[in-house]
Amino acid sequence: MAPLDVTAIKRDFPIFNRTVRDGRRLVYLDSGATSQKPVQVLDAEREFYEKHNAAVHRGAHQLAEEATDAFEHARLNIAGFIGAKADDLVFTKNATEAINLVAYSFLNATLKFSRGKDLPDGAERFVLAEGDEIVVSEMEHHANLIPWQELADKTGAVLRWIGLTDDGRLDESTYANVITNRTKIVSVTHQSNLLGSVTDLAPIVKAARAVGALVLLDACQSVPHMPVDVSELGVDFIAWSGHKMLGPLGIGCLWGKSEILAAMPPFITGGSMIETVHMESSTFALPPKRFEAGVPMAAQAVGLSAAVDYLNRIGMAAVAAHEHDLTQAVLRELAEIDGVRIIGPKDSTNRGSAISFVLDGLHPHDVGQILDENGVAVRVGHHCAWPVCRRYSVPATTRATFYIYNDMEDVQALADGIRSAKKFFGV
Amino acid sequence: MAPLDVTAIKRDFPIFNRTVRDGRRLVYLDSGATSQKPVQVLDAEREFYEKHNAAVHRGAHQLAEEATDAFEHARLNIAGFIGAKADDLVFTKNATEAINLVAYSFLNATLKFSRGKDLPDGAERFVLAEGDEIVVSEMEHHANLIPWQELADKTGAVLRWIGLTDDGRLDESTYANVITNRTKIVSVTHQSNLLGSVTDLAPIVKAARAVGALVLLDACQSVPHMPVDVSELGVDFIAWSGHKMLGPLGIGCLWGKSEILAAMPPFITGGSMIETVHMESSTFALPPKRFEAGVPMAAQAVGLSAAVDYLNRIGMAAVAAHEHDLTQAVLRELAEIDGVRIIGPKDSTNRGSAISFVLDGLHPHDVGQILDENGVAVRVGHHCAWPVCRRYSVPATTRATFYIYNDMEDVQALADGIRSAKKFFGV
Amino acid sequence: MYQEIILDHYKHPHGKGLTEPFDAEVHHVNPTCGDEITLRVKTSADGLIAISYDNQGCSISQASASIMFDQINGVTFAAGEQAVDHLVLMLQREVSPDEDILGDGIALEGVAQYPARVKCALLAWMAWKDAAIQASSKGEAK
Amino acid sequence: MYQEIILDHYKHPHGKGLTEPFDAEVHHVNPTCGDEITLRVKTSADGLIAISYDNQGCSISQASASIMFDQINGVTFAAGEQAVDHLVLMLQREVSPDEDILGDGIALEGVAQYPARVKCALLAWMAWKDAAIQASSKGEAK
Ligand SMILES: Cc1ncc(COP(=O)(O)O)c(C=O)c1O
Ligand SMILES: Cc1ncc(COP(=O)(O)O)c(C=O)c1O
Repeated sequence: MAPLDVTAIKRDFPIFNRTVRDGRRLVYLDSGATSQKPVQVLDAEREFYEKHNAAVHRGAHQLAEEATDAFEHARLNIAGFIGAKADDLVFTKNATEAINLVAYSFLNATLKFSRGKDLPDGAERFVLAEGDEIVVSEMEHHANLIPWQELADKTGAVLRWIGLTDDGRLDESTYANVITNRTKIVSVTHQSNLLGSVTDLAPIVKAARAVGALVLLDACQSVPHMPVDVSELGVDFIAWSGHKMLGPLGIGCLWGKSEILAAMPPFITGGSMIETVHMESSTFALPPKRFEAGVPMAAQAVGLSAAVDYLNRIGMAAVAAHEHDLTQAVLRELAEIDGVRIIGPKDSTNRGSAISFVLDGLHPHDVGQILDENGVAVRVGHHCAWPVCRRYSVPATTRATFYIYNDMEDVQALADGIRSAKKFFGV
Repeated sequence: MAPLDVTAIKRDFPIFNRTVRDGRRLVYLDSGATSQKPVQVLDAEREFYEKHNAAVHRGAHQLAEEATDAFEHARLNIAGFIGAKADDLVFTKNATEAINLVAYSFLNATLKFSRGKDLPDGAERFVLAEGDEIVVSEMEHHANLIPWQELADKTGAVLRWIGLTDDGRLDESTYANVITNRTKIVSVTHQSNLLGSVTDLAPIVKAARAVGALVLLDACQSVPHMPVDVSELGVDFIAWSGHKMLGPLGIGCLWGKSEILAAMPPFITGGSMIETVHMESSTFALPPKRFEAGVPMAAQAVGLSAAVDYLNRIGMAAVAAHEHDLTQAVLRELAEIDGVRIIGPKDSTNRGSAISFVLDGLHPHDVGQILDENGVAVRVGHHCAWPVCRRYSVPATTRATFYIYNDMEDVQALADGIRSAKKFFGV
Repeated sequence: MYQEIILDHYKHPHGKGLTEPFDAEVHHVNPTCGDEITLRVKTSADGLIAISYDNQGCSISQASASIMFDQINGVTFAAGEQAVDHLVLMLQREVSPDEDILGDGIALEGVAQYPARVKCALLAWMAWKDAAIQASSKGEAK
Repeated sequence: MYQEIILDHYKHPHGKGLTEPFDAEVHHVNPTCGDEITLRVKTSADGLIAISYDNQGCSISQASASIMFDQINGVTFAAGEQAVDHLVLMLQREVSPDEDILGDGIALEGVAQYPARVKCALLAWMAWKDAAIQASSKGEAK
């Protein structure tokens, strides 16, 4: 595989034409929060607005037809990127909504069932009884934790979680204990946004299947960074965001198996997700429309589709290989700095490029500040994964995350910045 | 008030540089579905991505600060547009989500209350008992009907509705009957997207207040078209979409009174809406953040803020006056065509520019098609307000809607198009 | 799109009006525009399927129902299904129209250019397929 | 932002460590970064409020707590509130720093340029205000 031509890639990203903090080169190491956008994505979105803008699935005029075509072509293309069929891909505003959609399917099925209301065929899988169990892990992003806490609070189901090993991985030895006959869904991350560890899916899928539980994978940090093919994962749902993979803000994706999506009652309701509507009651469209109430974010879908084209041109295997090289380099560089402690796996096997660390005697806020003054943009805090900080007894971490526009110079800038923070604070 | 300079305005909208159906001038009469976007809005969004893109409220680096500033400035500006404080404005993906947010507040408060879980102070107003009542009207868009049907289905509350008069208005004589001591919320449209009628708010607000019910106003068709000041409306919530007021797709707004928003449990949960998070349970931020889980659509907020600037420069009173002139002209023109029947008020008092009609002996689909072939983009169908079609015994309507870039020539094009449809089909 | 032959079927639809007895009845709706059709089928001992229907809607959906009646009233399930499948492919521009199979239905080819109208053209035919399948599964159940 | 005087307070914080007895205790957290402070107040008969606290967090939040202790430990509610309000306005760049009111706190002025850090600088002071109000309402209740 040819290495990425980062210089050429960078030229596609207008933001690298600017400097930060009095003329410093922008070293953007916060793609785990959101990625930068290439001109191809910005152009695609703009062209939609300038040439084809209309409310999709609503009009019979030429613009509405073109807009609908563009939107549905985007769906097909994005679905293809993860090896899926267009009809199994639901657009949401972000990954958070996508995960909530599944959590609320359980809530809504449970409530409608208890009142004898109409439910789609197969919805029994989403009906919770008091004491049924929901399983997450201790390394989840808040987006894959709080919706399940809330679901448990509202239904009497019980939230259980898989613990973590000291080196930042799911503790497989606890699966048998945590995943039981009462488990209705197992929802875990594909790659931790704080630790960088990549989940070994086979054992957890096997444990969930053995008890008939559904499996949701939070793919926010995997789909942008490695080849992902849903036909090989063995899970029922994956959720991710467009903005972390070169796409626009304001669009997320939920993929689900056809028959599982078909069994779910709607979440957000309104226009375009209906079959017939009477004042007394309504019936609903098939997926994916059932889950896309209101005028959708068509321009963003078109932008995300252009992002997919961009990534496909590079090739996701090449993206992963590039990040792997950077990860190795960062781990090596940081190991050489006294007082740096990596929170997460210390070697690069089964590991993505999210690298969190603490510096003895210095708070992450202060590390981040000095890095920022050197033009190095990292994130500090709990990274929306507070329980992980607790697990490793740190109040917060400094996190650097890498993407296709980062190179070895950026790795060096990070290491230099950490050294100057140490020097500045005398630690 | 000076009349709008439509020629100058049109130059700001790139889409009018294109033609449709073999070189015809684009006569866009579908702004009720979604408006076109001026270059100022597209530029603002693009500048955000090219210069300041980062995940807001998440980083301590310069880009994150700039992005957060831009996002929160947009909130302030958009809130100002409706006479509100920034903290009382919640961003959603569209108006549909905004209305669902309120409906789900009732559901979540009711469920948590019944299980003795923590709720914000004042949440009692959102707790429904079996037999409590929800009031909508027969002219609601599906977005303001189905969420309430669903809420009723899941809680045992009862959905009731205000009927319509033959000339397309809320039937005020039924308020006393429909709004009762059991009514917990009255949710009605400010302007019907199908009939064009504008709601006379005072009587309905008075009836709701008398029984202590909350009032939600679906302002999708009012905020883009007339001056709206929440401090004068007397309602508790308004919901609307950005994309119908020159703004980008993918952003909607919910305004609520401070103390009422504060009393609502969260809807979509995840990152950024929390205060503290433990595996066992979490606590939540104050509004508006409590309702904005996940990375928000910051670029779209910035775009919508630019749309607000654009409309402010014209002045909303001038926008309303312009549309009023067009409405009068359309009603006059259509009255002259044999076989045209207006569905909605036939005169222009208390009426917006959404004009629906049927043509004797011809299905709206066919009318719309001939109009489209003449370059006139209208919408045909039930316009996500199917019960209104039933109420007036039509299977569907043809609807023309107008905005700041439309002029008398467009009105003429509509009338000419209808005449040619009649001629073509020989009716 | 609006060829003479389509306007003729629209103005003078063939076979409109429900009849009894029937083995299955379906009601199909196009949710975006409210076009509706009620369609009944009655299968004879030798497997030929008689159709009756009533509908409301636009010129395309009404003309298409009338054409359907001409083409597949009283044929076997296999023959009817072949016609439906061919129509679908034609409207997806995946085959060129075959007059032997579709009769006047080849005039619907122009509809393919207007994606929003494709559903109108398919409504009656999809209703037929649904009803025919229901009737045959009932037949089996007996 | 990191002036010498701030780094001094950070490295050698004044008044850190909780003491007893106390009238009110509060625990404040900065949810984005996990900075925490526990703060206690004890009001004397003549209305002077003694402070003790323990905290963890970044240099700014720790230095700011130490400065707060210097400035408003043992003053009246009115005097303490004046200082808090002045700090808030200074960090919003709405007043220029007044050394009489803030003491070393004027060195925090640079924080105003870093919106994400403003909360760090305010944490201890807001905790004090919260605790002082709780203590005084308890006093009234008695
Ligand atoms: C009156 C009214 N309410 C609600 C909506 C729903 O808005 P959106 O689809 O942007 O959520 C619309 C427009 O589609 C509308 O016109
Ligand atoms: C692992 C993981 N899950 C969920 C999310 C939430 O994504 P979003 O904020 O786009 O909804 C993120 C990123 O913020 C993430 O990294």
